[in-house]
Amino acid sequence: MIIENSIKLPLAMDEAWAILLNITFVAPCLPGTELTNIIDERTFEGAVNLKLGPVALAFKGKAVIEEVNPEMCAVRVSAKGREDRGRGSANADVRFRLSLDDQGTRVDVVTDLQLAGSIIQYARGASVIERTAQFLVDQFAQRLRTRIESGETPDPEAIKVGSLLWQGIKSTVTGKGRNGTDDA
Amino acid sequence: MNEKVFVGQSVKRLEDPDLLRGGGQFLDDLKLPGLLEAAFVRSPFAHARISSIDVEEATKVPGVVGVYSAHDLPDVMRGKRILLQVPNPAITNPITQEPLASEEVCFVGEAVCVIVADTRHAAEDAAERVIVDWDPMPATGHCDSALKPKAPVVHSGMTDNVAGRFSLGYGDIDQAFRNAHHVLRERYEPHRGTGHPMECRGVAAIYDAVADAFRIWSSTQTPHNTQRGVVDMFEMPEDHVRIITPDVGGGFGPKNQVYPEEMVIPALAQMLGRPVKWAEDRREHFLTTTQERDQVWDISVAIDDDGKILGLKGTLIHDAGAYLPWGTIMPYISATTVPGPYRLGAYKIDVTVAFTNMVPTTPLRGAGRPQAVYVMERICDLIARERAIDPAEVRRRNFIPADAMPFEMGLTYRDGAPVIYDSGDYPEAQAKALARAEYDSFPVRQAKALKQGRYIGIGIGNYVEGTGLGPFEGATIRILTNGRVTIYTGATPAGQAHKTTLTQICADQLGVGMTDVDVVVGDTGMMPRGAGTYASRITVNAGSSVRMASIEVREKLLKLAAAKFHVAEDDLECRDGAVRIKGEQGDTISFSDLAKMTSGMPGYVLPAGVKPDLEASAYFTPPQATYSNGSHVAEVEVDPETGLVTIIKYTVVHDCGNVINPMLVDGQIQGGVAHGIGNALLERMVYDVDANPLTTTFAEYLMPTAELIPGCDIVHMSSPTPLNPLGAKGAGEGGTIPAPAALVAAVENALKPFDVRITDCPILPQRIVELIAEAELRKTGGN
Amino acid sequence: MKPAPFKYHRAETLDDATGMLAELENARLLSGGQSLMPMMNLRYVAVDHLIDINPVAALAGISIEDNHLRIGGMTRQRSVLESDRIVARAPIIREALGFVGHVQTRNRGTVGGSLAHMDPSAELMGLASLMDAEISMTSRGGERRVAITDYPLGYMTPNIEPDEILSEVRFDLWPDGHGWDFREFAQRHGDFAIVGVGSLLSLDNGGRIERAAVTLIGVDDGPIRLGDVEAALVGEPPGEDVFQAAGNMAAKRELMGDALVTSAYRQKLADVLVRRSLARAAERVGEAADA
Amino acid sequence: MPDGRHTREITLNVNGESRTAEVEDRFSLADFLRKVLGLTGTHLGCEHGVCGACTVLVDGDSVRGCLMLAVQAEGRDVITVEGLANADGTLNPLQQAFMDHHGLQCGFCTPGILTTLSAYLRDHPDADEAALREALSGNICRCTGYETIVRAALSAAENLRKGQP
Repeated sequence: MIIENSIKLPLAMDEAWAILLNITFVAPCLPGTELTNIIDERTFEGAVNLKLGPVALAFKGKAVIEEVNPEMCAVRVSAKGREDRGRGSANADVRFRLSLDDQGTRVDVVTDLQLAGSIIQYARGASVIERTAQFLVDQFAQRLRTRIESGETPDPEAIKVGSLLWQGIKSTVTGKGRNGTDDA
Repeated sequence: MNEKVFVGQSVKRLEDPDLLRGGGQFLDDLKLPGLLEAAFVRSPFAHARISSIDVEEATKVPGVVGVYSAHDLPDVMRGKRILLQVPNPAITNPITQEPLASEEVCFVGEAVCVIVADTRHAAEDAAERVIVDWDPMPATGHCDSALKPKAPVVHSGMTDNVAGRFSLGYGDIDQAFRNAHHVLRERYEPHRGTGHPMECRGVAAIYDAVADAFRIWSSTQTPHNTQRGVVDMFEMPEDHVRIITPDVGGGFGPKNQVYPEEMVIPALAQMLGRPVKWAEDRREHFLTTTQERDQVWDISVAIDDDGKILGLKGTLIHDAGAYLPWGTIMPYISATTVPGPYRLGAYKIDVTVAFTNMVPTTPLRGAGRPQAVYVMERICDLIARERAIDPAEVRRRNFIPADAMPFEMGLTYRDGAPVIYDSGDYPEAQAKALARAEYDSFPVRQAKALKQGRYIGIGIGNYVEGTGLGPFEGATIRILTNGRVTIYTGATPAGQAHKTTLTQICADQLGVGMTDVDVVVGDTGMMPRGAGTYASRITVNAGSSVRMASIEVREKLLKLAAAKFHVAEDDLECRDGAVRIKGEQGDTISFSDLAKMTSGMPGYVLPAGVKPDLEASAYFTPPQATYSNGSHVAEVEVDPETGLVTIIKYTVVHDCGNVINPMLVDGQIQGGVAHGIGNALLERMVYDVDANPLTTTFAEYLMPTAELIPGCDIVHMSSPTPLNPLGAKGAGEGGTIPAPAALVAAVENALKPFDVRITDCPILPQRIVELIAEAELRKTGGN
Repeated sequence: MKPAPFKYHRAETLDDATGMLAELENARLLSGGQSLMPMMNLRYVAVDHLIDINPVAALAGISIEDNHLRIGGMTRQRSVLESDRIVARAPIIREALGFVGHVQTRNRGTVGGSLAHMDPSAELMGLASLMDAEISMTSRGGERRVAITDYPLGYMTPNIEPDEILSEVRFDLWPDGHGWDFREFAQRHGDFAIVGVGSLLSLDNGGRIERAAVTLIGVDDGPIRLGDVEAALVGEPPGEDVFQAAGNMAAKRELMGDALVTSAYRQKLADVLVRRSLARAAERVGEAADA
Repeated sequence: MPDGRHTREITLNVNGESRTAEVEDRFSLADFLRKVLGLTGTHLGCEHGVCGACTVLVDGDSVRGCLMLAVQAEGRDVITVEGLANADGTLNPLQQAFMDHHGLQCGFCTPGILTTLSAYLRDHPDADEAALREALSGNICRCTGYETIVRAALSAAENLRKGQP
């Protein structure tokens, strides 16, 4: 299942880039999500709790920042989760791509979600799962935006990855990157 | 003295009194002291590697005795797969399942771990807490895409998804197509359906450490197959593995497989030294019990102007599912069934059996024949439409005439013997069915209905079915010292009333009453050699064996009595459990005394040449299958606005040779047609593109219910077969086989005003509405 | 398919029930069990506490005053179906409840249970929408009324707080002599409706449609009241073309699709069923109630 | 099984006999009858409220034993297939009609159908074929194709109407 979404952030590219890589700031924007453990700068453990009507699902799993591609201003995160009561497994491949746009930075989010297990083996419920997944990603975008617009800024200390990777790409993002501001 | 008292009569069933009181003894009813119950952890992925299994939390659940994965099982099972049931040179990749998947799972539901606890509830609690780290891999969800170049491989390590290939046919196919006045081509797609007996599967086992022997109960149709599988897996002598079949709540085919649970549950009983039972639940049945019907046919037919079929050729892709427990028998049956009752000038079919990441497919009531008959009958209807000939007439012009019997088709049947139709009058069967269904006056009915805005249609389904397959089903008849007669047989009933039928045959030969006979079925300990119940073979095989063995026992009784009374055997008769000198006041000696005489009791002398015990065994071995046939006519009404199909009338003409119990045969036909109606209009197992099953409850997989199934109007024909002493043929699947063909034809005929073409099955309401919309688009010159 | 463990509590009175609901964590009410138990057996739903409100006599009962029908949450579907008082004033209810599951389902299934479960195909939700129902919740803190339009919040997610019990549903009754029809499309009797329609009609003395109510079930999270169709019907004489137009209008809405049924097919069914339902309702205007 | 699992002792009437036993809160009435009381005539075919094989009578109403908890049957009158036969052990008219009309084959669904029909025919003594088929739509049979079941039910109804024992 492919879910596409885009977020318009009132930020310059490099600011947006820093935020995106700050998992502790970004993760809670996904409804029902809680970051439980930071293993290293690329690997995080978390829990996602959500309800499909009377069915309460509690996923626990791991997310890994697989690729950080400064030239393309793209990040790929893979997440793998198991539902607490063994009712399902979720494997997601989430790609973020930043691009400049008139009000600031546009973040295109493409989520490839592969679900398995008893929760999806119910044809009547199929449309609900798709709608819920779409709803969650939409909510994520909306909450991220409101969180930023409310002036909250990520705590760089909270996560080392932001600083490490961010340094490396600072020049390309703010400079005349291929899709830099001059050809907006 | 073998005039028919019971054979041929609708004798009431011996099985009923117990079942009607709730006294049946089904697998899950078994009360074994100290019993533990098992539940399995099953793969949520259609294809994945097993990275790790963490059972720590699971072991802490109250009531749990143990949690086991593949490497915990006895060493003798390590790395072994279940014995392939039906080896065949056409199989390129004969892969079967492991008892528990060790490294890779290839369909959703494949078991990787088993939990044993004091209740099923506790075992399921623990199953939730087993954490398996899956590494999901791409999966293949349909047999058509499985053969495409870049299709994901079903089993890692294999280079493609081909499970087997073969071709078969007869006559000069190229010449047939050269001479053709017309060539028609169509693609047909029957979809997956399942058996769904009301009782799911189940296994229980006790291991006797002293004797190093298993007693295993299984809800199966073939205990001897299970025995062979267990013997091979545990490397034990056969007489140390006893499979006992309790009452079985329906089988319909899938219960004749050897399943992983039939390996794992005995292993657990051995490891724990306590009885263990696993009762499959309906969810597990949807995920793990074998299914059938998914095929893709691409067929061309060469005909002359009169619609005579000169030749028929094409390809068949058969969905094998993830493994091959039953080899490639089913596509073979499909391929050999296509010609059916018709004389095709030439026939050629190339078959590819494809693996998919779905539950394995094995024979399900009809075993590949419903699809073959669907294709052949659809081709007849295609000819009828293209050449504007009445569908019944197209069939009449192609029937094998009655005087051509026995008719050698030029193919080899699944048992290696040539396909030779032994007896049957196919044109007459159709003629009787059409008359009974008032086919000729139907156009008038149809026109009248159309005026009222109602769309009714009529469809024909003819079939020929190879039944009574060997190699044998033996029977041992023994008269015990209490005078009661006991039949021991490998037959394993699941509702067909074998005990009643076999008793009718035996009682007639020995002159006893129906309640004087006990029948022991489905127990490898009591009947060491057996094949089992499938392919409508029991009456032919076990029935003939019972008749032969009963005659042998009768002759022994007469010989003993003759020696005792110093009379000729011809002056004696068996009646009411005794041997009497014919005529009034003749001396009699009871079976019981004769049994004592030969049981080794002191005080008797055995006449010369008479072996001890009043017992005889017989193994009737049929030279080839015997061919039942029939003709179904369905009349339906279709609501073109919603797509709902209602059956107005269903007519069946059925020929299965001599009938032992007409009531039971009618029961098989009516029940078979209901199953066929399910396959035609209701039942579809749906998977998504990643091979995840989506219809896993009875809310979405629609089983036929009482208000949808009409009472069939059944007309009997009887073409006895010379191939067995009873002159009988099989009847268990005939009801199901042509039903989809007849019903789909009737739906298409009802929608004639819309010129709709139906090429898949089942045909569901949504699809009917789509087809009508497409047809109207075609008519108004749309794209 | 055995349910996950839970502790069973029996509530003898309404106060028992609301008390337990307030105190127990991850608790759920058990009434008829015809929708909840299958989901618990399939382990889709797991709770720590199950509060059985079957013994609460106060929650069961049918009463009719002026133009309201009140049914207690624990009232069995069968007794509603068989109630002659109800069929006299609202015959559509008997016709609709005939589609609810099977004999065994209706012997145990309750009105409150069905409404609280909120399956998209629930006939009782259709009736509640059609008859402008008001649903009462009771908690330890008191009572709260919710109009049916504010009741569905999402897929199987009603506007009920965790500590509330659906204690009663109140239907607005139509004047005697109104036309009614309830039908649904499914292949077998008792199946979940793929699409269901409820229609109520009354005519003025000129024979024109004076008032109309039309509701679809099975097409969205909750029932959909076709306000636009109703408005278009008012003032029109009952007739094939008027009902045809109503069907076409109903079919223009965005309806749910799932793995087996496309939204296009639901639209087609809505078109056909609305037309047929209105025609049948029109025929029944003025007929005796139990025709 | 003390180890923290919620159980309670219940007393109820089963086939006219008072029974008392301890059962886990979560056991269905069907599991209780089968596994605790050993009355295995009631069968489980789907456990999600469709097949009807688990149907028993509770205070005279036909009810799915898989969707009702055992503890909910406390103090009630439960009739299972084992309780249908006549006092002298002979088959009652409905059971006899099933034997006479070949109304069963494998017998797995039969207990649920007999209990459903027992209640239905009591409440609708002159039900016609269409009404009977609708009443049976909550009981799935894979073997018979329903025709013989309907014939048996109609014949039993007739006998009951004539007051035959």
